[in-house]
Amino acid sequence: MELTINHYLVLSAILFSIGTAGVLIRRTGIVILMSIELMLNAVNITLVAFSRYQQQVTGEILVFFVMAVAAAEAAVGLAILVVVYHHKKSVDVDEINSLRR
Amino acid sequence: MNFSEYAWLIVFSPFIGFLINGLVGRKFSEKTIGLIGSLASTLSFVISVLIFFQYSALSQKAPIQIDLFKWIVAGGINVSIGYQIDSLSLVMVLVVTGVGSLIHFYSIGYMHGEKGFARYFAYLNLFMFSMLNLVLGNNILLMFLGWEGVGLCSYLLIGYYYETDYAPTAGKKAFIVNRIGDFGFLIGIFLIIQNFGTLNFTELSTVVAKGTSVGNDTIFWITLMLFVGATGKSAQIPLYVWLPDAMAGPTPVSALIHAATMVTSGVYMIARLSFLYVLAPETMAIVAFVGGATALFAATIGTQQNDIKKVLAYSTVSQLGFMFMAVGVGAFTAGIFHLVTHAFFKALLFLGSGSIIYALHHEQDMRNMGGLRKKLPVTFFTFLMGTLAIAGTPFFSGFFSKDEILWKVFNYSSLLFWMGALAAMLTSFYMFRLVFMTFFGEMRYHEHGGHHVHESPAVMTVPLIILAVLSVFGGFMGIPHVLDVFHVGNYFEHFLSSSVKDSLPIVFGTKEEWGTMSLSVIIAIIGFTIAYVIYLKKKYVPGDDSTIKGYKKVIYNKYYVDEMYERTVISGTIRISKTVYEYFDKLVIDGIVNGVGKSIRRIGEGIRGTQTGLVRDYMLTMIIGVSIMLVYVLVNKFMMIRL
Amino acid sequence: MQQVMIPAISDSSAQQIIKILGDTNIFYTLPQIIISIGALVTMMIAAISREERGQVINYITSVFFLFAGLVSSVWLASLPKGDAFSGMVSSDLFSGILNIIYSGSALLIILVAHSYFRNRGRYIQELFPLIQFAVVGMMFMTMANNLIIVFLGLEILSVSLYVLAGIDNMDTRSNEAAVKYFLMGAFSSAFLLYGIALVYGGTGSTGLREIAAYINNKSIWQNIYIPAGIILMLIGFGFKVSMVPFHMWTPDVYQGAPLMITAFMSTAPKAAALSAFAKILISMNLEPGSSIMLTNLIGVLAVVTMTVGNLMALNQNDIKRIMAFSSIAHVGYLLIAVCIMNREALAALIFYFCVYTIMNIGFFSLLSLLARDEDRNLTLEGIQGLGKSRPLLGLFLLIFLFSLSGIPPTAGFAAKFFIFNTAIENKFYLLAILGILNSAISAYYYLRIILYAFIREPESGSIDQWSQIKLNAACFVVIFVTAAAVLEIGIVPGYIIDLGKKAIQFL
Amino acid sequence: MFGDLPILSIITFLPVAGIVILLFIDSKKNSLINTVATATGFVTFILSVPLFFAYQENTGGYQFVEKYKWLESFGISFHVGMDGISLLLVLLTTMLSLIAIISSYTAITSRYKEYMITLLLLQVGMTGVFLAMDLFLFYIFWEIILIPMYLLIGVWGGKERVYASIKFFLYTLTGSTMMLIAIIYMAYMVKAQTGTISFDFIDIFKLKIDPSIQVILFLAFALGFAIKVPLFPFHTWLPDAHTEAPTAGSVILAGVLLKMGTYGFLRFNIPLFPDATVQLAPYMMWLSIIGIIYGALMAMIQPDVKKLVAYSSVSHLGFVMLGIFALNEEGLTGGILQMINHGISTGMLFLLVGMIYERTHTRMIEDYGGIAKAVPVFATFMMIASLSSIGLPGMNGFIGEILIMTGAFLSRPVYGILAASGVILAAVYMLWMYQRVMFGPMKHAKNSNLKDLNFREVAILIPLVALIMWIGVYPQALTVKYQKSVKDLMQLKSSRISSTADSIKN
Repeated sequence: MELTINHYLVLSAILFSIGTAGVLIRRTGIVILMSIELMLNAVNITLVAFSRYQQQVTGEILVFFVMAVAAAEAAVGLAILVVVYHHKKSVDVDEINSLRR
Repeated sequence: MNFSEYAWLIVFSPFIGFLINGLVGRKFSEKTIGLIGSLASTLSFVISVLIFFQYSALSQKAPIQIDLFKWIVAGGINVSIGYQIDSLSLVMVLVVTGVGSLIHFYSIGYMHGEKGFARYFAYLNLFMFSMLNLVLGNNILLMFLGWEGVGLCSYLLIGYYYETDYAPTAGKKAFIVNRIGDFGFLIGIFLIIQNFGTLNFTELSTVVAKGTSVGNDTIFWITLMLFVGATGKSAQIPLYVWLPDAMAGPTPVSALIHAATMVTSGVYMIARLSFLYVLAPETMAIVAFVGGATALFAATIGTQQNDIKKVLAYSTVSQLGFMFMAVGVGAFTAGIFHLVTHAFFKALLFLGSGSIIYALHHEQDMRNMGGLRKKLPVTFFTFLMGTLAIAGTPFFSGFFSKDEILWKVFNYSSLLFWMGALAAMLTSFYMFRLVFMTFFGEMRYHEHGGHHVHESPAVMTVPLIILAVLSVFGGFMGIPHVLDVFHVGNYFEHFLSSSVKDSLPIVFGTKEEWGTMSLSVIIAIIGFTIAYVIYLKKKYVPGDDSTIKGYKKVIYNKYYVDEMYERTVISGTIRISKTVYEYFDKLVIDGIVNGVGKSIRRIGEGIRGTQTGLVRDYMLTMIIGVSIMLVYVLVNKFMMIRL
Repeated sequence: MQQVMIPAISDSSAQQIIKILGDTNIFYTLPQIIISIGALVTMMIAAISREERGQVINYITSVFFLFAGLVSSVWLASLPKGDAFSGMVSSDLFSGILNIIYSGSALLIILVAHSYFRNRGRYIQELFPLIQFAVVGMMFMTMANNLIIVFLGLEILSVSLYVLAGIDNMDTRSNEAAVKYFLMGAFSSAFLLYGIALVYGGTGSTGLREIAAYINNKSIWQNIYIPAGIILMLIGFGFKVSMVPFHMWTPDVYQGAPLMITAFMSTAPKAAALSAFAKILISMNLEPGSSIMLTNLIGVLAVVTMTVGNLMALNQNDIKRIMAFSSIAHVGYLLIAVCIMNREALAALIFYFCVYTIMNIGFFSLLSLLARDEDRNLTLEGIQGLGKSRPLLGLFLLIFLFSLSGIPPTAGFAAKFFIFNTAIENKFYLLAILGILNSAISAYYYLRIILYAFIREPESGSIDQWSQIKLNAACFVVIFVTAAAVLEIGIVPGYIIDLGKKAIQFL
Repeated sequence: MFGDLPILSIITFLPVAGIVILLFIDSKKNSLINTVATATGFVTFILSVPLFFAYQENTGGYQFVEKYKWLESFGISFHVGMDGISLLLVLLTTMLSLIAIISSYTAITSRYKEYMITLLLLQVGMTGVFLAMDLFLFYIFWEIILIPMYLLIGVWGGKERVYASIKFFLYTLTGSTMMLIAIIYMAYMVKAQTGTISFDFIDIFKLKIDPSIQVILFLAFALGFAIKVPLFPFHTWLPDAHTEAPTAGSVILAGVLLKMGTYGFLRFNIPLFPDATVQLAPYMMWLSIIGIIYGALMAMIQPDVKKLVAYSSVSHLGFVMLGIFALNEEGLTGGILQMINHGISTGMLFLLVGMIYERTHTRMIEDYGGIAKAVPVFATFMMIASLSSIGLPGMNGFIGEILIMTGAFLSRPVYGILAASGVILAAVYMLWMYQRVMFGPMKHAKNSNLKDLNFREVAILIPLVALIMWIGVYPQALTVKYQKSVKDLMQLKSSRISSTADSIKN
């Protein structure tokens, strides 16, 4: 069986879905952050696949940017979670609900 | 000098009096106020007398028109403030200003010491102004202005003693009942505008005389609706209920407004529009029978009243019934003639009763009177003249006019004649009952605190005497031709003929005329005799209200008509309004308005619940949104493929 | 690769500058560069001095750089269209006007934020570089001609905003806002990215012009990637502008973040995201069939967004929260313009951005004077008696609130009028009717604020809290200028509208 | 007379000058504020009076027209003009505004400066509404009025002011939203038919609109106007607003604001949508008649004097609407005149109620009774106002009502008959109220010390009484001013009827 573009796309879609499911299911802020990283990387697979398929580098360039952005996001996100941990001694997102209604 | 050029002064002289007394009257002394008021009215009288002499000398008695300025102009309405002088309006003006001036003078004495003396005279002058507009106006709208204006003055004057409970209530009742009548009058006006396109009396009569294409049905409705207005103003069934209550006003007011002038304006109106009424025989029949029924009905109530003014009030209603009977059968002249004589004797009777009330310090219950003959000789004598006149004693004024009505009615319908005759008998009865209870027998009034009963001052007795003279001799201007031994002719009918002509065909001859005349005399004597037996011979005095029983109680309570109106129309309307207000206005209409607002807010409150504060819920919502949108795209895609 | 456009600049001074700079790329991104330098400088200052003196210096520096950025944006806007970085970004009147909005709003916010954060008792100087970075990000988003740049700009903006939301790290509410915003923001950027990837896959390019050329030749229904990609991008942008159903973070974050940060978040970033999305749609020049699909979708979203926003605001008590829902509702009106998807509508959109930014910043600046106790007193009961005790502030409050509810003669009315006008011109009657009805509903909660400020008397004894307020000069100037602008634009909106219409010609 | 002087703009915006001056006055200097506000009102009034004489009734049409460029790209201009109808309404506005200002000297105790600013702002809006000849401009002025009126009720109102003010604001705002849509729609219709967009009344007037679309547009306009009038069943905001508003607010509300609704029908609905007007007139008339009778019945049972007068306004405005939609010369003439009449009489009634309220702080009928003895001058004025309100001949109300009822009757007898029944009911509720308040024995001892009207109060009532009498006796003075406008409307209607008849034939 030859690997076509569709295989990559389906794989990335599955990964994306897993990431989404992780975001929805997990309660710990850190794990949610990791799931989001998974989603971004799933997209990266798509980008690379398309890039190869179209014989271009545009997609791959974008992937580099995405990786950089993901790193920045992770840094900021972890910092925020640390601050929250300072106050609450917990990063359980279900406990962060003082603002509502 | 052509006096008719000054006709506007007849109308505006009282108005000037009203302005002076109304605006600055409070600062004047009673004498000044009274003189201003009375002279304003007298000036009108003098001018109208001058015009009368000039006018009656004319061989060709065409109506004189005095147009002042355009009043309302829009589309089919084009009316001016303008006055019309012809024989009919002149007769009315003379009665109004003549009797009115006498009553003004009388009031100076009667109202002496009352609070609001200036207010009283201002209202009285305003009334004169309105009444003169009513009778002189050359179009129906101006007549309506006077019509409502006199209603207003009546309201104000009935409620003159505003610190009491009953007087303002009676005034309000008068105004509202009149308005109900005016409702009909208005519709009559609309119909005239719609069908004739003019409201001017002369133009209208010209149009009608030329032969109009307007259908009989329409004319029937026009005349009937106008008559509805007349039933209100002239206190006919079913709208008579306000007049007895109107006695709450000062007695001169009752004399002027509720006996001599205002209440007769319905009769005047029909006479004025006689050219229309003759085209609607059905309406005429209704008018005649309503008049007959009122005459009889009110007379029965009059027999059981103990309040001296109430007796006179029902008597007025009854006499007005006679007038309507007359105009209804087409004897317009007879109706107006009775109007004039009635103005004399009824004004006299009211002023006389006023004199009694004045002497007895506002005692009006006849059960507490009696034997006043000696104490109040002038009042007694003049009152007796008035009573003889109204009872139809031969050669007194009431005899001529009432007899003429009965004779004319006999030519129209014998049933109506018998109704009239019976009413005449009752009239004689209750009037003599009144005289006997008041002036004869023992004195039942308890003098107290140094107040002695004594005759009224000259300013009051002189008008009484003048009116007594008119009541006695006033009938001679309209002598029926069977009695016309000197062949002077029926001056009244002759004079009036230039503006109003009878439409009633005389089918019977002289023999029958004599018959009806003698019958009416006999009837008067029967009434007198019964009263004499009961109240003078047996010295019967009705007991307290609680002791009145049986049919007498029903009659004494005016057949409970007021109560019936109160229970059905008035409280019904209020109850319906309250119910509608509570359950429809507040609950339904406002409920919908507020409900829309409230339900929007409630929805808002409801969907606030989605904002749980939990990130996971938010993300789930996002995912659901994403899914729906992606499905939407896929559906679109498949539709594209199908296409 | 797209051919580099040679700028046809006749302005001699511009050529002078280009000569000095030696690079057109730098020239066309002048505002970004200036503000980036400002951001770096202020970051340094923040690192050196955390004392009060440092705060003032930082404040003045950032005001200076933002002002410079504003001036350069104005200048660039007046110049003809030009491309930079191989056509990755382009400068024209459209981006110029939006750049003015971004740098202008940031400038106004910083002017007020200085005194606000002083009163709040937590003055964190990183505020200044972060706001400036956010502005840079927004500018790139608008100027971008390439999806990569759009994505980068968005992320620069987002990351800055995540931190800004939690800038008061001692306040738990601020923290909560930051966490929520960050988690959901990152989540949504994944969707945006996925969308970009799919569009790239479908068209073989990330350049807007190339995509447009591809779509013009074929159809977006060529493959499923393109429509799906557009939808996913819509989600990404929709999140940023808080479009229903991606709006749920808005009230919580707006309520939690410090007041002036909320003010910033509610204005410029929305304009940036929506204008970028609109620009993408417009430059794709979508063919009719797919347009109907998008039009229907965005139309429904517009109605749902404004309705939900308005309904949820009705019963709120916290003014910041009310303003959050109000901003959602306003996005609904804006989406009407996006839905119409023609150039006239974009002009209305730009005009609405201007007006909304001005009135919102004005209102928040006013609130900043009243804020106490980490904004916790900004409730309806909390502002009772304001109108009686400080009539002038009350007057400003009235102007801003009537403008927000769209009552003439304020700018808010003119903006709404322009939107509905365009909707009716293009026969979107239902949208116009629903929009205007929503606008009537929205009057209720704005009136409620007025009601409490003016009509309800405060509890006895508490009336004097307002007499303590000291009018800070910068803050007062901001309030006064915005209020005056609200009235001025409301009465003669013509020239801004014309400017907007002109700007659209360049897209 | 005025040459090139932009007199209409001056009249409209002069109060703004007053507002600006007031802004810079210390809010504690009440007498200075009085002077400035009164002077502003007075000068505006004095400037507007010559218009009455300068307006050429023989020429008719719009006069003193001013047109300035405003929003050119939308075809919007600042276009104002005055015809006979707006002439009278502007005069009414300037007069009642002045009276409202003077009447507030002692009635308002808090935030006096802001109060006067609000009143002046209100005047700007009202004058603008009556003068605007550009539909956009009209809408702007129309909406501007909401702001000061909302504040007037809400800030200076009675106990339930919060509820009343919000209800007033939202109800009227919602009503007018559809109008905005319709206005924009027509502007683009102009673009479709002539090529350039225009909000100008003259351009829109020339439009050829399909009758079925006319109906929709008519209804869109009518909703806003009907709420303002208020036509049954859109009236429920009125009693609340009237009851809670301060005296001056009630005077302006009843005197001028309600007229904006009827004016809107006259100015826009009838000329712009003549086919729809002819088609829908019977429905409008039925609603008016229900309003007449319903308003009167509701007024009858109100225990609160202000509410009573408010419901009487529903009844009276029903008359106005009836006259207008009778679509004949009598009805239109009467309807327009009755707008003025109602402004004068009901304005006066509210003034009087306010004056007595200032003394007793109650509006309940049962708290009075027999006070005529204590306050005879007040009682006299109250009597005049009541009589004018119930349409006594010789006073202004009669002329309007008789014309309206005639018009209605000519249109279809049943309308006239039902409307005439309202005349009876008017007498019932007014006189009953009057009697319970004024007559009878003094019910409450504390009322016996009431102070009668002072000089200032009498001074503002006298001109109203004079107008009541003058119009009653010589209505021609006013009706000639707008008879040309009425004739134009009539011509429009007859041409439409004939054209519909033609189309049916074809």
